[in-house]
Amino acid sequence: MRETNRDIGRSLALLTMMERIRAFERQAELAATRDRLVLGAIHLSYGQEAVAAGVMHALRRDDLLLSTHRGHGHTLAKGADPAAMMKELLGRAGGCCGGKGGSMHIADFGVGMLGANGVVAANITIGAGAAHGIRLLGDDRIVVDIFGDGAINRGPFLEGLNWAAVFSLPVLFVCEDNEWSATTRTARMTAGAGAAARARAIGIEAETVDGADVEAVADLAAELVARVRRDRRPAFLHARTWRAGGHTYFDPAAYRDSAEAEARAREGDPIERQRARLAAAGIAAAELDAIRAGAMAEMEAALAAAAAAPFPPAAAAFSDVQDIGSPAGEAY
Amino acid sequence: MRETNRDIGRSLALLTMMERIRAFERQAELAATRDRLVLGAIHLSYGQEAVAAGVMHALRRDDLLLSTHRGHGHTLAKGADPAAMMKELLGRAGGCCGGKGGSMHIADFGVGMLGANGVVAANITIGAGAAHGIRLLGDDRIVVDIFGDGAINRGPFLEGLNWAAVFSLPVLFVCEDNEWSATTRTARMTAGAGAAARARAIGIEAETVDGADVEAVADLAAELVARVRRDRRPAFLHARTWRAGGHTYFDPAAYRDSAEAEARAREGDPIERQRARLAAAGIAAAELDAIRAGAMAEMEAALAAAAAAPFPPAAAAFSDVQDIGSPAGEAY
Amino acid sequence: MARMTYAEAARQAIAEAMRADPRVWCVGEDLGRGGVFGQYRGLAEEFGPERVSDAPISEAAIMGAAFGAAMVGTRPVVEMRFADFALCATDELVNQIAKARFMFGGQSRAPMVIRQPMGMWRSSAAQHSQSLEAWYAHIPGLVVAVPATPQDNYSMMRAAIAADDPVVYLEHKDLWAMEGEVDPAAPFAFGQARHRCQGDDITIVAWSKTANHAEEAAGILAAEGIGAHVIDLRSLWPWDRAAVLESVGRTGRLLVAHEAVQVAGFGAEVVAAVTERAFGALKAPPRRLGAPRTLIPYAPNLEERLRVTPRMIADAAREMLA
Amino acid sequence: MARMTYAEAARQAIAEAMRADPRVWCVGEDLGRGGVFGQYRGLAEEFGPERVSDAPISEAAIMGAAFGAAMVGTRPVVEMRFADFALCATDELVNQIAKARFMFGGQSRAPMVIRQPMGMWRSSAAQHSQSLEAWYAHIPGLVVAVPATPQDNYSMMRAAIAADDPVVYLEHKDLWAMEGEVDPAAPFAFGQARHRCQGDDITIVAWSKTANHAEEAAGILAAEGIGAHVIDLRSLWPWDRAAVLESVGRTGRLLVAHEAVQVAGFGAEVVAAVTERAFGALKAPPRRLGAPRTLIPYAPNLEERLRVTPRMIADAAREMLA
Ligand SMILES: Cc1ncc(C[n+]2csc(CCOP(=O)(O)OP(=O)(O)O)c2C)c(N)n1
Ligand SMILES: Cc1ncc(C[n+]2csc(CCOP(=O)(O)OP(=O)(O)O)c2C)c(N)n1
Ligand SMILES: [Mg+2]
Ligand SMILES: [Mg+2]
Repeated sequence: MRETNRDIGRSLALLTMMERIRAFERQAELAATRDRLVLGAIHLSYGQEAVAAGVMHALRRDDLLLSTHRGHGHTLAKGADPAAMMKELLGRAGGCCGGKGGSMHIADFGVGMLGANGVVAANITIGAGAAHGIRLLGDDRIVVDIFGDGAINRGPFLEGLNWAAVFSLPVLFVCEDNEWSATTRTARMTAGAGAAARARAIGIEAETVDGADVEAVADLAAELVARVRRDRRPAFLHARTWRAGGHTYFDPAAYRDSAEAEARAREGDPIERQRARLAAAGIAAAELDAIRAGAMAEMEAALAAAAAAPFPPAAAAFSDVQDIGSPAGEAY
Repeated sequence: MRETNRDIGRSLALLTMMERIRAFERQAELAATRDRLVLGAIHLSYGQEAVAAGVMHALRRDDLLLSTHRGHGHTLAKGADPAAMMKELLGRAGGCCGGKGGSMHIADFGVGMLGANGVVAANITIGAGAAHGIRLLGDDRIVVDIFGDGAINRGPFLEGLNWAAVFSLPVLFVCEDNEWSATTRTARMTAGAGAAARARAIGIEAETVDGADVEAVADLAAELVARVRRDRRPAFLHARTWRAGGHTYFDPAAYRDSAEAEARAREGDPIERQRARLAAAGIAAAELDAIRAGAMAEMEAALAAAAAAPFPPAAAAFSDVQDIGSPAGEAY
Repeated sequence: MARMTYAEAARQAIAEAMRADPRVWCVGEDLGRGGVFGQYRGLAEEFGPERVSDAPISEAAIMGAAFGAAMVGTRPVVEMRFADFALCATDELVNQIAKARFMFGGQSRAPMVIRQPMGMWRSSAAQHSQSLEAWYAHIPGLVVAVPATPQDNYSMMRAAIAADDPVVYLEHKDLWAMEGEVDPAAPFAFGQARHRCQGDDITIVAWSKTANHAEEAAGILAAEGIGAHVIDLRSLWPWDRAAVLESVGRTGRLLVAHEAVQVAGFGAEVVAAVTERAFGALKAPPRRLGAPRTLIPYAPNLEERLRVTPRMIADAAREMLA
Repeated sequence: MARMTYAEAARQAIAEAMRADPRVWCVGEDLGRGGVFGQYRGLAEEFGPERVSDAPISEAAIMGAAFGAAMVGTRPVVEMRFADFALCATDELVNQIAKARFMFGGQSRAPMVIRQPMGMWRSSAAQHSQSLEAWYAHIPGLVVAVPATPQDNYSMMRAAIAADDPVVYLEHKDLWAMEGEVDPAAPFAFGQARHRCQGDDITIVAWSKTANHAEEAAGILAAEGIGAHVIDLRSLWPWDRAAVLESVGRTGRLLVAHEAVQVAGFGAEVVAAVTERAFGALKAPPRRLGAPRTLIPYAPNLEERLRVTPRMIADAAREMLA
C-alpha cells in the first residue's frame, strides 16, 4: 500500500497547508479588526486556499512565483515564514520586506517568491520576463505567475502571454478565478468564453480545474509544471474558485446576494472538502483537528511575534532606493 | 441588365478609388524623395489599396473612421480632399490639420475621419470609445477602427475589443494584415492563430478576406457594416494583404527576400487585379487608362497646390492647445 | 450653503452637472456600487448604469474609450481609482488626449475630467500613494486641478466638467472625510488662487492637502506674531503666478510646500518663476518643503517621516525670518 | 582614441559590455536589423538573436519582461524606439521597476538600461518628439542619463550597463550622426558634470543636445569678451549641484537652457536648488530657456519656432549681463 500512503501523505500535506493559510489570514484579519495593527488594505483569500496549496505543492523551492494583491496564501505555500510575513503586514522590522512593502508587496526571494503586486495584471509580463531570464541563464527552473479573473481584461495579459509563447518560456500562468473583481462580477465586464479561451487564442494550452478540490488542483498543477519544465514553453491553468469574503477585510460585500454567496462559500470550501475526503479515507477526526489546532497555534504565535516586533528604524525610509544618487546621501 | 450595370459601376468606383490612393501616394513619395518637401516619415500603402477602398465603400459619410500611421488611403477613401491632405504632408497652411499633424496624424473630421495615430494600437480603444459615444448619443452611425497586424500584440487590442464587446458597441474592427511590422515579419513575434482567432476569443465574430480582391473586401465589409449597424455590436474583419514597399518611403526593405517580395506584390496587386476583372467584363482599356490618368492628374495638381501653399502662420504654434491656460496667453 | 465632506461635495457637483447636461457621464471600475471611496454613491441609482458606468479593469481602455466618446461630443468623467493606476494609461492621457486637438489642427476636443485620487493615505505603500501633479503640469494640453477643501472640490469639479479641455483632477485621498461649508454659487476660475490667510511677513504657497497644513502653520505663526500670507494655488496649470508675485512683492519671502517629491516637483516651478521675475523683492532665499527623493514606505512610522507637516512649515517659515 | 558618431559610440559600448558579461542582452522591436536608427547595427550578427532580441510591438511587455529578467540576474538593455512610446509602459517603469527594490526591502535589483531616444527631430510631430527627462528625475529609484556627445554616449552607456540601478537613458535623436573623438578609458561617474568651457561672467547649465548649443553660444559670447562657464550636467539624477554652485559662486549669474517644455522642466529644479543655496551669490535673477508650453508641431517653420538655439542662449546671457 505504498502508493496509498504516499497519496494520504500528500492529502494531509495539502490540508495542512490550507489550514495554515486560513489560520494566517484569520490572524491577519484579527490584527486589522481587533487589534488595529494593520493600517493598509489587506486582501484575504478565504475559500481560495486550494489554489495556493495545490499549485505550490507542484513546485520546487527554487522555482519562482509572482503573485497579486491577494498573495498571502501563495507566499506561505511557496515556503515563506509566517512570522516574517505577519511582521510585514504590521509594518515591522523583521518583516520579509523590512516593513516597507506590506501585504500588497509581500515577497520572499529566499523561497523564490518574487513579489505580490499592487497593480492588477502587472505581474503577468514580469513573470514572463523572469522565465525569459531563466531561459537566458539556461537552468531548469520554472515560473508560476498567478493573477485573478479581473486581470484578464488588462493589456499585460495579452502582452505577457504572447511574449511567453513567442519566446517559448517556462512559465505556468495561473488564473485564480474567484468570479469577482472587487465589487464587480467579473463576467459582466468580460467578453467571450473566458481566461482559458483567451490563452488558447494566443497559442497556449489551457486547462480548467475545480479550484475547490485541492487534489484536482495539485494533480493538474503537477502535470502542467512537469510539462512546462520538460517542454520549456508556457502553459495555462484556470482554477475556478470563489471569494468567500469581501474584497478587503473591511468590505462587507453587501453588494452581493448573501444567500448565494454563503451557499457558494459553503459548497466550495476547499478545507471542508479535504477534511471530508480524508475522514472518508479513514483519518481520525482528532488528527484532522490537530492539524487545524497546530495551524492556529502557529499563526497566533506569528501574530504575537509581529505585534512585539519594533517598527523599522527611521533610516529604512532612505535605504534600498538606489545605489547611484541614493537618498541616504542626498535626498532633496 | 440593371444589376450588372450597378455592379460595374461599383467596380469602377472601387478601381477609381484605388487608383486615386496610389496616385496620391506616388505624389507624396515624389514630394519626399524628388522635391524634399516632406521632412517627417511617411508610410505608404502600396499594394494595400483594396482594404481602404473596399471598407470605406461600405460606409456612410457620417460614419466614423480611426486609422494608423499608414492612413492616407483610408482617409482619402473616406472622402477627404487630397489637396488638403497633401498640404498636411508638406506641413502647409490649408492642410487638413493646419500643417500641425502631418502624415501620421492626418484627420478630417468633416468626413468622419477622426485621425491617424502615431502610436501603434492606440486608436483601438479610442475607436471603441467613439462607438461608445455614439451609443450614448443614440444615433445609428458606426465606427470603423483600422490597425495593422503588428498592433494585435499591444494591450489596447485586448482592452479595446473587450470594451466594445462588453458594452455592445457599433464598431467594425479591421486588421489590415500586411504580414510586416516595420522590419520584422509579424508572424515571428505573434503567437497563436492570429488576429481573427484572438477576436473570437474575446467574443467578437471575425471573418478573413483576401485583401487583394477589392470586390471581396467590399462585399464582406458591406455585410459586416450592415450587421454592425443593425445589431449594434462589434464585428471584426481580417484583411490579408501585402506591403509592397518599405516601412517608410526611405526604407528600401533590404531585409526581405526581394524575389518573394516582388512576387507577392505582383500577385497581390489589387489594382491590376481589378483592371483585369473589368477588362474581362468588357470595359475598354482606354476607359481604364483614363481612370488612371485622371487620378494622376488630380494628385499632381494636389501636390502642385500643396507646394505652392504657404507655411502656417507662426501663431499656429500656440493655437488649439487648450482654452484654459492657453499658451497663446501665457506659454512659460 | 451646506456642510458636507470633500467627497460629497464633488459627488453633488457631478450629480448637478449630470442633471443639467445629458452628455455628462462617469466611467470607471466599481462605480455602480458607489466607487471605491464612495465618491459616486447614489449616482448609478439616479442616472442608471449607462451614465454611471462600470468598467473592466482596463485603465488604458477606460482612458482611451472615454477620449473617443469625448471626441464625438459626450463629456466623460473618468475615474482612475488611484492616481498610480493612471500610469497604466499614460499613452492615452499624454500622447492622445493632451495632444489631439493640436495635432488635428483644432478639429477635435477632449472635454474630460480625469479623476486621480492621489497622495499618502494610511499605509498604502509605494504603489498607492503617489503625487504626480508636476508631471501633468509639464504636459501642454492639460489643465491640472488640486482641490483642498469641500468648497473647492465642489466649485472646481463643476468648472472641470464645464471645461472643454481635459482636466487632470487630483483629489487627495486623505481629504475624503474633511468637512466644510459649501456655497454652490461661489465663483471659481482655474488659475485663481485662494488666499487662505493674509500676512505681510512671508508668502507660503501650497496646494491640495498641504494647503490645509499651510493654513494650520499660519495659525501657529500668528500666535508668535508672524504674519503669513497663505496661497492655495488650487490649479497648477494654469497657476496664479500673479497672486504669488504680488504677495512676494510685499513679504519678500517665499516658502513653497507640497507632499510630492521635492526634486523636480512643482515647487521648483514656483520658486524658479518667482525668482526670475521678483528677484529684487526677495529678502531671503526662497525655500521648498517636499518629500525626500525616496519611495513611500508601508510602515506607518516611515510613512510619517516623509510627510510635510504644519510644524515643519512653521519651522521653515520661522527660520526664513530669523 | 577613435573618431565615431554618437550612435556608434553607444553601439561599441554595448558590444564591449556584452563581450565582457554574458548576462548583458538587448531587447526591443526590430533590433535584429540593427534598430530603427541603426544604433544596434551588427550586434545581432555578433551575439545572436537571443542576446539581441527582437520583440513584438508590446512596450509594456518589453519593459515588464526585461524587468523580470533583470530580477533573476540578467542585465537587459531595453529599447523603447522613441521616448514617447515608453509612455505605453509607464506603469512598468515607474510603479514596478523604480519601486521594487524598496518595496521588497532590498531583496531585488533592477540592473537595466532603458533607452529612450528623445527630442525634436525633423518634423516628427507631437507623438515622436517629446523630452520628458524632468518626469524621470522626479521618480525615486531611477537614474537619469542625458548624454550630449559621442564620448559621453560611450562612457555613460558603459556606466549605465555597469550600474545595478535602473537607468533611464535618454539619447537625443538629433545627435545620432554627430561625430567626435572617443577615449574608451575616459573616466565617468553619474552626477559629475562636464565643464564644456570656462568663464567667470555667467554660468550656463544645459544637457543633452542643448549642451552643445550652450557651448556654441559660449563661443559667440567669447568673441564679444564675455566669459561663460558652460556646465553639461550629463545626468539629472544624480546631478552635479556642487559644480553648479561652485560656478555660480564665482559668476553670480545662472542661465539654464533645455529643449523640454520650460514649465515644470528640470531647469526649474536647477534654478530653485541654486537659489535656495546660493542666493547671496546671485548678482542677477537666474533665468531659464525652454520650450513654451505648447505641443510640438509638424510644420518645419513651427517646429523651429519652439527650439532653443545657440543664438537665444547667447542673447539671454547678454541680457543678464547688461
Ligand atoms: C491596474 C489596477 N486597476 C485597479 C486596481 C484596483 N483593484 C485592486 S484588486 C482589484 C480587483 C481584482 O480582481 P481580480 O484580478 O479578479 O483579483 P481578486 O481581487 O479577485 O483576487 C482591483 C480592481 C489595481 N490594483 N490595479
Ligand atoms: C507603441 C508603438 N510602438 C512602436 C511604434 C513604431 N512603429 C511604427 S509603425 C510600426 C509597425 C507597425 O506594424 P503594423 O501594426 O503591422 O502596421 P503596418 O506598419 O504594417 O501598417 C512600428 C513598430 C509605434 N509607432 N508605436
Ligand atoms: Mg477575482
Ligand atoms: Mg503590418
